[in-house]
Amino acid sequence: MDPEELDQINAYFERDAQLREILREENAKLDKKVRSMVGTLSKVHSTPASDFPGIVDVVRRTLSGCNENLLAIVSLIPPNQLWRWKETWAYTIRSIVYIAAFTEFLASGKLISLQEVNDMVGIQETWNDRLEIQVEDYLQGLITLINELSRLAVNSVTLGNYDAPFKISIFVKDLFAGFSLLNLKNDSLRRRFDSIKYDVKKIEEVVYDVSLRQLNNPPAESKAA
Amino acid sequence: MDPEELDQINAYFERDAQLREILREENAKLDKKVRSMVGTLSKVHSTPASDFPGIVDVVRRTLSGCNENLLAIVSLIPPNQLWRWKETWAYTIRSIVYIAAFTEFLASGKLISLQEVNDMVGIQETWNDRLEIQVEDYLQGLITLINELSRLAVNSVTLGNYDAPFKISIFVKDLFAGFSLLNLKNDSLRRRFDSIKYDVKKIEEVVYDVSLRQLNNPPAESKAA
Amino acid sequence: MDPEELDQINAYFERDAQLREILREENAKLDKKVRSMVGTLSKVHSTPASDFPGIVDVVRRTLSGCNENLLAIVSLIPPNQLWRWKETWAYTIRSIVYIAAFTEFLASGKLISLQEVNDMVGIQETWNDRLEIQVEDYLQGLITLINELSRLAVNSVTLGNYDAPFKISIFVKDLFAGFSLLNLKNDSLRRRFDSIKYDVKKIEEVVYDVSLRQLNNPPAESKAA
Amino acid sequence: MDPEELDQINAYFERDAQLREILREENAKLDKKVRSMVGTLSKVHSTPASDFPGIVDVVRRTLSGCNENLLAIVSLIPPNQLWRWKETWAYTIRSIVYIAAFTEFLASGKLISLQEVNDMVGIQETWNDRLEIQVEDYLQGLITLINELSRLAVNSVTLGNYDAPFKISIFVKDLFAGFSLLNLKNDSLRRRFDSIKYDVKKIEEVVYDVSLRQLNNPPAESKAA
Amino acid sequence: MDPEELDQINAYFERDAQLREILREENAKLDKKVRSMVGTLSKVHSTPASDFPGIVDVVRRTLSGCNENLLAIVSLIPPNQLWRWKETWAYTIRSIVYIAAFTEFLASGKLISLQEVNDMVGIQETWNDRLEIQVEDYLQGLITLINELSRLAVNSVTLGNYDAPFKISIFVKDLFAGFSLLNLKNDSLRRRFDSIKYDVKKIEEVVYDVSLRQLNNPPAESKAA
Amino acid sequence: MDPEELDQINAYFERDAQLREILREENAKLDKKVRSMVGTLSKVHSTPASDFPGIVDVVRRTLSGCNENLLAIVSLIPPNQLWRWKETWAYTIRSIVYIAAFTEFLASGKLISLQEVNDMVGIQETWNDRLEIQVEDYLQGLITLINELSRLAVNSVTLGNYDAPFKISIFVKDLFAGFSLLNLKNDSLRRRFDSIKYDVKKIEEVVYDVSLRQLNNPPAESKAA
Amino acid sequence: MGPASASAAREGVLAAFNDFRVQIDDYNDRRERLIKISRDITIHSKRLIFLLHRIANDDALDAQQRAAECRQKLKPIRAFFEAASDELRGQDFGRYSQSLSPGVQEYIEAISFSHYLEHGTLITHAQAQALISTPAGEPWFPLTHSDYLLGISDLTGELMRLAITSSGLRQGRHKAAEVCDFVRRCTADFESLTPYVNELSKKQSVTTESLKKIELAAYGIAIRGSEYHDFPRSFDDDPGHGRPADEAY
Amino acid sequence: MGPASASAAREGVLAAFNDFRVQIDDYNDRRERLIKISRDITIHSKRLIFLLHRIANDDALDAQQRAAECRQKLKPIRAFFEAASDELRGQDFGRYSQSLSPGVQEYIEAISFSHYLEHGTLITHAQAQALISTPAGEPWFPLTHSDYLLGISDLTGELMRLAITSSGLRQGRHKAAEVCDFVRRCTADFESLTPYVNELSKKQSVTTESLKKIELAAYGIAIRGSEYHDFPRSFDDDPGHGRPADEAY
Ligand SMILES: [Mn+2]
Ligand SMILES: [Mn+2]
Repeated sequence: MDPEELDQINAYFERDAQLREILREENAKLDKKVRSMVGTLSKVHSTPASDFPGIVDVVRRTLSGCNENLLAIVSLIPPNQLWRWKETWAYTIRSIVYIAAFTEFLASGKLISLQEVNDMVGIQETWNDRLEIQVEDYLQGLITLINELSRLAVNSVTLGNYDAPFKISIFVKDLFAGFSLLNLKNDSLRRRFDSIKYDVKKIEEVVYDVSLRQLNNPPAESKAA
Repeated sequence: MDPEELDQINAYFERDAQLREILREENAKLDKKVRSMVGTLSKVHSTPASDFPGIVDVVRRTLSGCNENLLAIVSLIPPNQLWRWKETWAYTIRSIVYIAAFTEFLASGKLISLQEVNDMVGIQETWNDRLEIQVEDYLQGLITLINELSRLAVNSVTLGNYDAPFKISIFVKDLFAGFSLLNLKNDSLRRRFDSIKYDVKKIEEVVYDVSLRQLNNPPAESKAA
Repeated sequence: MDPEELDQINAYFERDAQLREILREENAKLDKKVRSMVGTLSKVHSTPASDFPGIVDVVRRTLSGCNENLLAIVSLIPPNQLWRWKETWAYTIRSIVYIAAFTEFLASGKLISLQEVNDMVGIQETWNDRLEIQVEDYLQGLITLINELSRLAVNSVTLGNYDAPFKISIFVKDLFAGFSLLNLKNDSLRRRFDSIKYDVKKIEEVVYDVSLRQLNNPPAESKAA
Repeated sequence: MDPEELDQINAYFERDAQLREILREENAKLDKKVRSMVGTLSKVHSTPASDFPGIVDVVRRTLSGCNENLLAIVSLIPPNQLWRWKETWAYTIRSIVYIAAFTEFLASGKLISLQEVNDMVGIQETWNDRLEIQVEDYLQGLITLINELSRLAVNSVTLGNYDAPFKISIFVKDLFAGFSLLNLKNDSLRRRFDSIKYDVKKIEEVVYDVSLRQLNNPPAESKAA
Repeated sequence: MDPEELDQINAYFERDAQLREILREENAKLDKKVRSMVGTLSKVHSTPASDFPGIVDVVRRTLSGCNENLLAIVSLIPPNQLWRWKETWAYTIRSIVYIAAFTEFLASGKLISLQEVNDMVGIQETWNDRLEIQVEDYLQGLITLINELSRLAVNSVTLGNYDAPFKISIFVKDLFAGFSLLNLKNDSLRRRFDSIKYDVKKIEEVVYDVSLRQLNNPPAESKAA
Repeated sequence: MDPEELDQINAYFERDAQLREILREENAKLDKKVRSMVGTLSKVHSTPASDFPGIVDVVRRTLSGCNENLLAIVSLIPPNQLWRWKETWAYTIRSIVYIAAFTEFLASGKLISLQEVNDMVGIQETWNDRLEIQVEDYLQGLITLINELSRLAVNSVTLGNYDAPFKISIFVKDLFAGFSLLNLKNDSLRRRFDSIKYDVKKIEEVVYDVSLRQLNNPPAESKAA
Repeated sequence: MGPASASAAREGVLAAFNDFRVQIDDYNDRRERLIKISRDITIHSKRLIFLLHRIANDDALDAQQRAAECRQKLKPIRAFFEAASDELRGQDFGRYSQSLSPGVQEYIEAISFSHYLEHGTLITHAQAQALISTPAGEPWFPLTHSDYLLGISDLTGELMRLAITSSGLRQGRHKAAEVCDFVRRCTADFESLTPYVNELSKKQSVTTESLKKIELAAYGIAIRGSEYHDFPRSFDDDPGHGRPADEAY
Repeated sequence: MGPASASAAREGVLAAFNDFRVQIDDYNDRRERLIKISRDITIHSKRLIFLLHRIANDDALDAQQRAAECRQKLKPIRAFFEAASDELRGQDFGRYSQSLSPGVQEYIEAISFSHYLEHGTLITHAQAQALISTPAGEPWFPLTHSDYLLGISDLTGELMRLAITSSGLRQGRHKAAEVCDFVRRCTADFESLTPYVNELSKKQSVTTESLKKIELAAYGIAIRGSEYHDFPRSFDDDPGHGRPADEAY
C-alpha cells in the first residue's frame, strides 16, 4: 500500500476510535440519570394510585434535565453521521421513551406520541442527521412499558385498586392491536413483540379474576370495552 | 469437458437459485394474507359471541382467496420436488390450518378434518408431488388453536359469556385425548404437544370457577353445547 | 534445552498440579458439608414455619464447623495467590453465603452482611491474600437466596401460611432495589440479576393471589408495605 | 378426534421410521460392494499399465452387479420422494461415479458422461422421482478421481511408466478447465474443487521432472496419448 | 428411596471412585516409562541405520520392565471388569503397541503380531477378564507407527540412506491394504485411518524422488515390489 | 440493603472497572511497540542472512525501550494481584518472549533463557507479586518461534540459502525434544505443542529437499547432526 | 528380502487383517443389533408411558384393570430383553451393555411410573431387576445402578406432567400434593449421588425444574381450594355435573 | 373515560401504527432491494474472478485482450451500482449501506485482482472509488475504508490460488515470487489496521495462511529450479514440447 495512503487510513480510524470513546463516556452520564428515573418509577408497584402524580412529577423534572446530556452528545456527532454512531446511545434512548411513555400513561392514561417524547427531552428537528429517536427505538420503549404494565396490573389488585387492570387492559390491547399491524422481520423487535403476548395474557387473567369476583366498580364498562 | 454439458450444468445451478428466490417472494405474499386473517380472528377475545359469525365470514372470504397464491406456488415447483421445497411454505401452511380450524370451531364447534382444510383453500389432490398439507402441519395448526382457545375461555367469562368455557373444554379435552393416542417422536411436534397441558389446565380452572359460582346456565344446556 | 532448566520447569508444573489436586480434595470435603446443609434447608418447603428454628439450629451448627475446612484450605495457598486459586472454592463459598443468608432470613427476617458471614464461618481478615469472600461471591449467594425465596413463597401458601409471601415480598423487593442501583457489567452477575426479575414477579403473583382472595390476616399491612 | 384418522396418523408415523431403517440397511449392502471395488482399483498404484485391463474388468463386473442393490433401494422409495431420502445414499452414489469414471479413464483415457454412468449401473430414466445421480454427485465423483490421478502420476513414474503422467496431465487439465467454467456456490463442491489445484500442480511437476530428464518416449507418441 | 438402599448405592459409587483414583496413579507411572521409550525411539530420525540395533535394545529392555506396572494394574481390577476400566489405560497400551511394533520393524522389518506384543510385555492370557490388548488398541498403535514411518522415510534420505524408503513403502502399503479390508465405523479409528492416506502419499513421493534420480541400489527390486 | 454498604460495593466495582480500563490502555501502548517489532522481524523472510544483524539491532533497541511501558503497568497493579490481572498483558508478554528469542537465535543461534528475557526488557525480581514472565508465557513464546522458524527454513531456501534449514533443524529438534520431556496437561500449551509437530515435519522436508538435490555445502555436517 | 518373502509378508498381513475384520464386523453387528433392540424397547416403553397417562385419570378403571392393561403392554418388551440377553453373557455385558442403556433407562422410567401409580412408592433396584428377569426369576443381565438412577430421574418429568394435567380434575386434587412430596424426596436423594454419576448431575437441574412446576400445581389447587371452602357447593364436588357420566373426565 | 373516548384512543393508536407500518415496510423493502443488488454484484464479481483465473495463464491472449475481456464483464455490474445509488443518497447511505457491503467487498476483490494482473500493483482507494462512479466520474456512493480493506484482504486468497496453479506452468515461474512479495507487503500493511477493523483482524489469519501457501509454491519452484540448472534442457524451456502449441498450458 502507498505509505501516504496507509497513514491517511490509519489517521482516519484513529479519529474514529477517539470519538467512540468520548461518546461512550457522555452516554454513560445520561444512562446514570436514566437508571435513577427507572428506579423512581418502579415505586408505582407499591404505591396507591393517588400518589402517582408525585412520582410522575419527580421523574419528569429529571427527564427534561436530560436535554443537556443529549445536547452534549449531538454536538460531538459530525454532520450526517447519525447512522454511524446511533448504536452508542440507542439503548439509553429506548429507556427514555419508556420513561416518558410510562409517565404519560400514569398522568393521562394515554399513549405518548413520538413527537411528544422529543418535546419532553428537547430533541430538535434540526438534529436529525445526528441524533433522532427512530421508530424502532420508540417501539422498543413501548414494549418495555407493556412488560411493566402487566406487573402493575397484578400489583394494583394487591393494593386493592381493582379498576387499574381494566384501564391497563384497554391501553395494552390497543397497543397490541397497533403492533399487530406491523410487518416485523425476524429481528429483536419481533422477538420482544412475541414476548408481550404473555403480558397481554397475564393482564387478561387479572381482569378475569377481578370480573369473576365482581370486585371492580362499574362492570358495565369493562364489558363494553 | 463438453462445452454444451458445461453450459447445461451452469444453467441447472442458475435455475435453482432463482427458483428459491421467487418461491420466497410468493410465500411472502401469502404470508401477508395469513397475518391479516390472524389479526381479524384475534378480535374474538373482545367480541360477544353473537358477533362471531361476522368475523368468521370475513376470514373465510380471505381464506378462499388464498387459493390463487397457492396456485402460484404450486405452478413454480417442478414435478416431484415437494420434499425439496416444502420448508419454504411449511410455516405459512400451518397458520392456514390454524385459521381454518378456528373458524370451523367458531361456526360449528366441530374439529375440521385435513380434507376440509384442503377444500377450504382449494388444495388439489393432484398437486401432491409438489404442494401438500402434511400430517405434521395439520397437527401443528391444531396445537396453535388449543393455545388460543385457553385465552378465549378466560376472555369469554370476562365478557359475561359463561357457557363458552364449557364448549371449549369439551372440544379441547377431546382433542387432547386424541393427541395422547399418537406415538410422537421427540421432535418439535412432541415439544409443542407437551406444552398444551397448561392450556387444558387453565380451561379446567375457568370451568370450575364458573360452575362453583353457578354462573353458567342450567346444566341441560351445557350438556347440549 | 538445558537439562537442569527442564527439570525445574517440570518440577514447577508438578508442584502446581499437586496443589491443584489437594485443593480440589479439600474443597470436596467442604462441599460435602455444604450440600448436606442445602439439603437440610430445603426442608423448609414442606415444613410449617413454627419448625423453622429447629432447622436453622441444625444448619448453623454445621456452618460454624466449616471453619476447620476453610482453615485447611487457607493453609495450603501460597502467599499472594488468592487470585490464582479462588476459582477452586468460589462456588462453595457462594453456597456458604447463601446458607448463612437463608438462616439469617429465617431467624430474624433480616439481610445478613458480608462481615456477618465471615464471622459465622470464622474467615479471618489476615487471610485476605489467600482466601476471602469477594463482593461478587456475596452477591451471587444473595441471588441464590432470592431464587429460593420465590419457591418458599409458593410452598408456604400450599401449607396454609398466607403471611409468609408478604414477608418475603418485602425482603426481596428491598434487595432487588439494592441490586438495581449497582452498576453491573455484562457478566455472570448481570445475567443472574436479570433472572431474579422473574422471582420478583412470581412473588408478586403469589401475594396477588392471596390478597385477591383476602386470605391473609391483616390486609391493611400488605397495603402499607 | 376420529379414532380411525388417529390410527392412520399413527400408521403414517410408523411407516416413516421403518422405511428409514430399511433404506439404511440396503444402502449398507451397496456400500460394501463399493468399498470392495475401491480396494481393487487401488491396486493400479503398484501394477504395470499392461495389467490395468484385468483390474478394469473385475471392477466393471461388480459395478454392473450394483444394479440389483439400486433396484432394491428404488423399489422402497415412495413415488416423488427422491428429495426426502436422497441423503441416505448420496455418498455411496458419488463413490460409484468415481469408480465408473476411473475405469473409463483407465480403459479409454476419456471422461465418462453422467448418462454413461447411469448406463453402467442400470439407473433408469423412469426412476427420476425416486433415485437419480444428481449433477452434484457426478461432479463430486470426478473430483475424487482427480485426487487419485495425482497419486497415479507419481506411482507410474516409480514403476518406470514415464508416459502415464502426460496422459493424466492432459485429462486432468481439461477437466480442471471445465470445472473452472462452472459458477459454483460456496458449498462443499466449491471447497473440494478448490483443493484440486494441488493435484494439478503435483501432476505438472511430475511431467516436468520426466520431460527435463528426457525419460519419456519421443514427443510424437505423447501427442497421441 | 429406602435409606438403606441409598446407603448401599452410595457405598458402591464411593468404592468405584477410589479405585478409579488408584488406577489413574498406577497408569501415570506406566505412562512415564512409555514417554521415555518414545523419546529414545525418536532418535532414529537422526541416526544412521547401522546404529538402530542399539536403540532397539535399550527400548526393549524398558519395555519388558513394563510388566511390573501392568501386573500392579491388573491386580487392582476386580474379576470381569475389563470393560469398565479399560479407558484408564487404553491410551498407554496403544503407545506400548506402537513401541513394540516400531522396534520389531527396525529389528526385522516385519509386522509384529498382537500375540508378540503380549509376550514382549508379559500380558497373560489369564488376565483377559481384566486387562487385555484389544484389537482396536493394536490397530491404533499400528497407525501411530505408520505416521512415524513417513517421517522416517524422509529423514533416512536426508541421512543418505536411499534404500529405507523402499522398505518402508512395502511395509506400509501392505499394512494399508490390510486396513482397507476392515469395515470401519465413523469412529476415531476411521478418522485416524483416513489420516494415514497422507502418510502413504508422502512415502510414495519419497520413493518417486529417489527412483527418478536412481539413487537407490537395486532398482529392479523396487519395480517388482 | 444498607445504603452505605451499597455505595461501598459500587465504589469497589467502579475502582475495578477503572483499573481494568487503564491497564488495557497501557497494555495497548506496549502492544503497539510489540507489533512494530514483529513487523520488522518478519522481514527476515525476504532478506539475505547477511542483513540479519541490522534487523536484530533495530528490534533490540525497541525491545529495551519496552521497559518504560512495563514499569508503567507494574506501578498500577496493587500488591499481590499478579494473578488477577495477568491476563491483560499475558499475550503481549508472550510476544516479547518470542521477539527476544528470535533475535537471540538470529544473533547467536542459541536458545534464550527466561532470565535473559527478563534482563533484555528489565523485568525486576522484586515485581514478582505484580508482574512476571510465567513459565507458561516463556514456553508459549518459544512455540511461536518454532512456528516462525519453519517458515524461515522454507523462505531461506527460496532466497538460495541452503544451509539455514540445517541450522534451524538442529535448533528446533533440540527444543522439540525438550518440550517432549515436559509433562503437559491438556491445556492450550499442550494443544500448541501438538501443532509444532507439523513444523518439525515441515523443516525435515525442507532439509530432505536440499539434501536430496545435494544443494547444501558440506553434506557431511548434516549427516553428523 | 527378495520378492518371494515380500509377497509372503503381504499374505501374512492380509491374513491377520482378515481375522481382525471378522472380529470387528462381529463387534459392530452385535452393537447394531443391541442398538436396534434398545430402540425397540424405548419405543414400547414410551408407549407404555403414554398409556399410563391416559389411564391414570380414567375413573372407569379400577386399580386391577389398570395393572392388567400395563402387564399386557409389558409382554412384548420381555421378548426384546430375552433377545438382548443372548448378546450380553459374561464379559460381553461390560463390552456391549452401553448400547442397550438408553432402552433400559426408558424401560425403568416406564415400570417405575407404573409402580408409582399402583403403589405410590418408588420401585426398588431389586424390584426393577426382577422385571428384567426370566419368568423363573433369573436376571437376563444385571441392571446397573446408573441405568436405574437415570431411569428414575426421568420418571420425575412424567410425574410433573401427571401433576399438571390431573390438577384440573376432581380426583387429581390430592395427587398433586402426593406427587410433590414424592418428587421432593427423589430430588433430595439424587443430590447425594450427583458427584458420582455425571449424567445424573446434568439431569438434576431438569428434575428441579419439574419439582418447581409440581409445586406450582399444588399451590394452584391449595389457593383455589381455600377460596371455595365457603362456597355453596364444595370444591370437591364434581362441577361438571352436566356432562355425561361416562366421559373420561 | 367513556366508551366513545376509548374507541377514539384506539383509532389514534391504530392511525399512528399504520404510519409506522409504512415506514418499517419502506425500510425493509429498501433493505431487501439492496441485499438483492448486493447478491447480484457478488455473483458477477465472483464470475469475473473466475474469468481472471482462466485468462491469467492463457498465452494466447495479450495484456490488451485481457483488459478488454475484463471491461466487458464489468459492464453489467455498473448497472447494479447505478440502481443501488438511488437508495443510498445522503443520510440513507449511513442507514442502508451495510446491506450492500458484501457485494461491494466482492467487487473490490475482483477489480483489485484485475488491477494486479494488469499492473502488478495494488489498486488505490481512489482508483477503486473511480470504478464505483458514473461515467462522468461522479461517485455513486462513497467507498468506505473498511469495504476497501476487506475486499483487498480477500484478494490475497485469490492470489494464493493464482500462485499455486501457475507455479506448475512455464510462464508462472516468476509469478509466484512476485505474488509472494506483494502479499507479504499487504499482510504487513494490514497488521497496523487490525486494531481498528474487527473483521480485518479475523481475516488476517486467513491471509497469513495464504501467504504461507504462496511461500511454499515459491519455494517449490526455487528448489526444483536449482536442481535443473545443470540439466541438458533448461528449466525454463517448455518441456511440454510434444503438445499442440495452442493448448492452454
Ligand atoms: Mn419421559
Ligand atoms: Mn475470493
